[in-house]
Amino acid sequence: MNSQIFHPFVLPFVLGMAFVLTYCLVGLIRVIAQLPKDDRKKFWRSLVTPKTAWANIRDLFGDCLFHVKIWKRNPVLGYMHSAIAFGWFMIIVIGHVMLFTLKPLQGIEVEGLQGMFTNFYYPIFFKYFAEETPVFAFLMDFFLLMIISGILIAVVKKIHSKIVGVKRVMHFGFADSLIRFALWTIFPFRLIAEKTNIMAFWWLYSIDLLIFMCMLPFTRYMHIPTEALFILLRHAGIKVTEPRKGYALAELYACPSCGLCIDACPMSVNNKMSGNTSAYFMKKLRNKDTEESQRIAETCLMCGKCVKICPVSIESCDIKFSQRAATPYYINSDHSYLNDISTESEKSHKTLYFAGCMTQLTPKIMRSMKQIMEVAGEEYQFLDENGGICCGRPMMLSGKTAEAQAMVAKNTELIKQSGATKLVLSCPICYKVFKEEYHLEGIEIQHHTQYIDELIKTGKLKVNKGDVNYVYHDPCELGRAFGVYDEPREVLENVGNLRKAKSEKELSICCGGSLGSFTLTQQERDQVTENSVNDLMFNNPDEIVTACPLCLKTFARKSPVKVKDIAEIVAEKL
Amino acid sequence: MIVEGKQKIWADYQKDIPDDHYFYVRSCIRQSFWPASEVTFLDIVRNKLGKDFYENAYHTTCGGIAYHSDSIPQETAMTIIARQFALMHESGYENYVCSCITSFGLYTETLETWHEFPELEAKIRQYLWDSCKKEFAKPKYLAHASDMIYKFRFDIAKQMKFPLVNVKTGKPLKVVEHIGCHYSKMFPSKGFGGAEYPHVLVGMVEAWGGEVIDYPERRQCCGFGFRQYFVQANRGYSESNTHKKFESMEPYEPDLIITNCPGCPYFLDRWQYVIAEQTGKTYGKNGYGIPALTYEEVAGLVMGYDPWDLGLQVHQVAIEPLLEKMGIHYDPKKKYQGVNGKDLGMPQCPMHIKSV
Amino acid sequence: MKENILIIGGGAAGMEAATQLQKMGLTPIIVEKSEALGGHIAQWDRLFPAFHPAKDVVDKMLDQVKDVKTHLNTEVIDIQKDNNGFHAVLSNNEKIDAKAVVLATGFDIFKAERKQEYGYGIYNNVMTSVELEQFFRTGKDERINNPKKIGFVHCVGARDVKVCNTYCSKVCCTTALKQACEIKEVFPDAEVYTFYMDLRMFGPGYEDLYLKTQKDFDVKCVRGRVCEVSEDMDGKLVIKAEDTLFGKPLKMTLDVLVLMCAMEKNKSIDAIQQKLGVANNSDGFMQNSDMYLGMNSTAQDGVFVAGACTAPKSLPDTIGEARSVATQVYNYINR
Amino acid sequence: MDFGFCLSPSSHVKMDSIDLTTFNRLKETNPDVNTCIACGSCTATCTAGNFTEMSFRRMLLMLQRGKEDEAKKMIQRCMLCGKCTLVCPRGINIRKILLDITR
Repeated sequence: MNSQIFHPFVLPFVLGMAFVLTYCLVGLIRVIAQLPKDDRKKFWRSLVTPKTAWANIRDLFGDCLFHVKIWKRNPVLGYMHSAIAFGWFMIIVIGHVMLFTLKPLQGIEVEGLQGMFTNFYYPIFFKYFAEETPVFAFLMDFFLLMIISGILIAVVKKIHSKIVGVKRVMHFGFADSLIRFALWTIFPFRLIAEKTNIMAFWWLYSIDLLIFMCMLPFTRYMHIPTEALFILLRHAGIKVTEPRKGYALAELYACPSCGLCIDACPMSVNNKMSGNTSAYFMKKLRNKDTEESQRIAETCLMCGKCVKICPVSIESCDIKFSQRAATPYYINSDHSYLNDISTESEKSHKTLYFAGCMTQLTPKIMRSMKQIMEVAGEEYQFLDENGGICCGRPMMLSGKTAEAQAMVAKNTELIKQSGATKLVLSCPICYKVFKEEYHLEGIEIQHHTQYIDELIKTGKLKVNKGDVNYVYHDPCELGRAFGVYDEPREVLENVGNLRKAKSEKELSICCGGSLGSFTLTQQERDQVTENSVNDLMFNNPDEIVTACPLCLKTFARKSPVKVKDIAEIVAEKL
Repeated sequence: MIVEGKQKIWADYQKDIPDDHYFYVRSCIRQSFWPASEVTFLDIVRNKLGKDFYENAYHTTCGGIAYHSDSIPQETAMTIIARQFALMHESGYENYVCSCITSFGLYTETLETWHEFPELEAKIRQYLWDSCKKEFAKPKYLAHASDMIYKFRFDIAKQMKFPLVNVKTGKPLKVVEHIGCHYSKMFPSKGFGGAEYPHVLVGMVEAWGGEVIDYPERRQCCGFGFRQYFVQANRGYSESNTHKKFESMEPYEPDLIITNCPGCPYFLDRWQYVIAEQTGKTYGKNGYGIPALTYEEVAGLVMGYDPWDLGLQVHQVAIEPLLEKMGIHYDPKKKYQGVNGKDLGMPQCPMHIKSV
Repeated sequence: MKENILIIGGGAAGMEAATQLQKMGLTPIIVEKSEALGGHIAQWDRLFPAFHPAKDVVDKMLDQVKDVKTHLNTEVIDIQKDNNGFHAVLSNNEKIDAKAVVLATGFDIFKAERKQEYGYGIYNNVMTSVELEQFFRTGKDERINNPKKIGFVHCVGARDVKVCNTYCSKVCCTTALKQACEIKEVFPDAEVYTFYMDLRMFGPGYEDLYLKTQKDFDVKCVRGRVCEVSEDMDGKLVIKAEDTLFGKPLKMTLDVLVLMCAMEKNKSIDAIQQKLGVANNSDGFMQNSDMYLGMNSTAQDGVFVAGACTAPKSLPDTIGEARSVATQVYNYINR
Repeated sequence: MDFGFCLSPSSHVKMDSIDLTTFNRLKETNPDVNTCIACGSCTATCTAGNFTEMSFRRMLLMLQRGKEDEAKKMIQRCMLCGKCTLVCPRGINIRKILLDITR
């Protein structure tokens, strides 16, 4: 017990802390300033709206401290993260509790500025300046050991990531290794310092803190403070507008580069292509490497899996969109010719069927759908039997939302004048855009998986069960985008036996044919497809079933078994 | 350019022409556009070369223009031709020489057609009999008048006064030769030198000391093409053809153009004026054009005929620079005098191309 | 069994037939009018589609026929048939009695001068595919000095009623693309155009060659026949063609124009062929007895045909036929 | 002077004088533009081609024949739907090329 109130070794910490606090404050102001006016309003409002406020608190603890999402996916990593984060948090909290409970007892009272100054570092080096009570001492040691246990896992992960179930990890530069080393050593040093009270270790402990905090802004560890802000912005319901501004900026720095998306990405079939994954995209964009981030943005298949599995729920796809939108193409689309298309149509029907461009290339889907609707006795109109207008999504995928409006408008017109109350689509690409970008009030939009499921459930469609073993592939824009997982499976249960794929539902692997990517070569796509097919063949099904014409065409290239659309399967079983 | 290569082809495309006694038929276009040319031709072959060229007063057009502008059917044209042959037969001649390339093409086409389809020939005989109670015999030899000059080019060279040489520089004149499409493009074997590298005019030019230039668009039609010219709205097309030729020959700086079709010199001459008026561009030196002459005119010039007797004043493009190059003396005053020195008055001068 | 088999023509077909017949225990005798065996292929540099050196193939073939009785610089001037077989008189006054005759007289190259509009023999920088192949072999041709633009015209003397050859000469397309690639190898900066009517990549690996030509060698394939060639003031070639895929006529200046000359029937054998009573087919090549089952036999008993004397053929085709003719002859002898 | 007719420009594509910068730039990033065999599948399946003269294979030719403006005008009709890319027998990544032309 040293009855003094100051020792120079606190200075490194104080400097570091001062620096990191100012930096974060400036960053915070910058992000909020960059928000569009309305978004900023939204933000302030969300902080006081009880609903969002509660969500904020829940996620701040759940995600930032306990890392629930990682727990769910990988308990070991979950423990690692929460041990360090929560442990550290508790040490700071307890430190402050002690500051205000024990310090007065020990009569170390300093008034005014000096007092504030001492309080600033006191909790961090408490044991050097003051005596802990057994209870506190125990708690402190407990959490300290908790942190160190977490760090041990981190060390193991660094040495051999497979042990903790991570195939690919990101590769970092010198700065990141250095700060990582600092982070790892902070707490052992503190422990030693507290137990032995050797001055050198107090110094090392303090200097580690200095290194950590000074490097924090320039390394991935910036995600620790940023994530909190990101959570607040996300709950405020703000969307990405520009790739490196406002909300996007917060997302960029909230990305911990944990690399979970690398294993998840369908492109990670080989090391070269795994460079196209979101983790790298975020990193390049963070480092203002526009060329590379642009390249990745255009290569991405936009399957959305990385977003689904992201422990921080970063919407990297949205950022990629805004990045695409930011590139100068000069197509100056002119779709005025669409105006000349007559919207005359025969008497209106309740149900309107829109096959979509891709389905035009898979006539068997159209044939099956017509058959199904006729057998079900549905009164329907086939909107694009003789070729239709693109739904606009592919154009939007190139980041050109405005250019797509002419198509959206004409399709809307065609659909509205048909007087239909239900729109059935065969192509998930269309489904997504019709759901999100079209204003079709009073018209129920269904993908044919949902439609068929409904027909069967309502008894309009009688199917006989066969004994074929099917495996179902979730199309990205149907599954991950809208959670349409059960309808197709229930349909298939009705007509045959459903086998499980290795990765299903939100973990399903893109077929590789996605229109999302502009630059992937055929060979690269084929590798993705092969990987996805192997995953589907996990339980040796007799047939692969999908619900997207594009998946169908893509798998057909590589599949060892028949690939069919769910509509075909049902049509066979009528 | 490998001259031997051309010579080989020229050797392959020769036709034998009898030495004397020819039945001569005129050309509608030539006698109206270049009346002096046929006079000069007959004077040369009859009086300078002493050949027997008979003209029958009753011969008519061959019907070629009407035929090529689709206003009469082929049978009609053939019957007209049959009548010409009948006249030749009645006059006791069997070597048929025509002054017009269109006619030459049509005669050749007719004879070839009759050769392939004798029944058609029989039909025409009947038509001719029904229409004018005449019977015809097919000519033993069919030739174009330029073939005659080609055949006698060296005899002409012997009597030559002004070779195709620039008297100032002593260098041979640069000559563009342009054959009428119907001379050999339809039946290459019927023309001296064939269709790709025709020799008929080249032979004359070289025999008379000139130098022929081979330019990329030499195959291009002069632009006449009947329909293209007869319909005013289409004339731009005709003009553009000619324009293409001149653009292509310009860099070679030709001194004159020699032709064997009556139509070609007309268009190559007049369109130079129109192009000049429309674009301000002229293809000869300092504001002049390139004289486009008939082979008779060129022959006449080298043999020392008076330029104005050759009717060179009817050309739009001024001839004087060429005459000076060749060292031919001429009397500017006589340019616009008719018979017996009657003053015809000087025509209005164009804006962009010099006519004097 | 040592019967003589008279083989007229010492090219690929003749040599390969001789090789096989000798292995079968018969006595082939080759009569070759030129001073060496090998035929056209011996004049070639590399073979499509894999740029394989022609010399390798020819040397192997020559080695196989080294013990075959061969008359060089010799032609058959007379031949009679009686019950004992054929009796031929050679230009070197030798007489040969043979049980069977194999006509392996191959082809002639179309005389490019006949397509006057291309100006071969008139414009300095117009050459034939054969001459270009010589350039690849010797590296010497005064027409080729670092050209910037080179054009190839396909179907010169083939698929053309104007020269009375309506047939496709089969190998020129692939040869053109092969040579186009080779030109690019020698002059990487040169622009190379091929003017084709149809690209007939009929064999294994040929389509790959086409793809390679387009992608790796950046050769521009224009669909449309060159219709006229002329020379400009600097002796460069001005060509006209229609880009039929674009629907507009083209005009361009080239440094060198290569004419892909077709194969024509070798007419130097006509007299003997008549004596043997072997007719020609509508393409002017020798008439075999059946397109499918009798491609090596003729209307004349004991007279057989192999190789390009019956139609334009590639080297593999020819060798295949040479081998099959051997079997035919063998069966004929042992009938 | 008005003659009631005038010179009409030649219809020839003058290969010596056309500007190929765009096409050559395109070729660097997309070597497969060279491999088009003008089969016309892209045109036949084209969604925009159903209503307009849009034709990718023709557009590639336009670029190679110095008709860049016409080509760029044609692209404006494109909906980027990607059917062309799916049907191309040479596996040309048409959608990327369409974007790169105007980049």
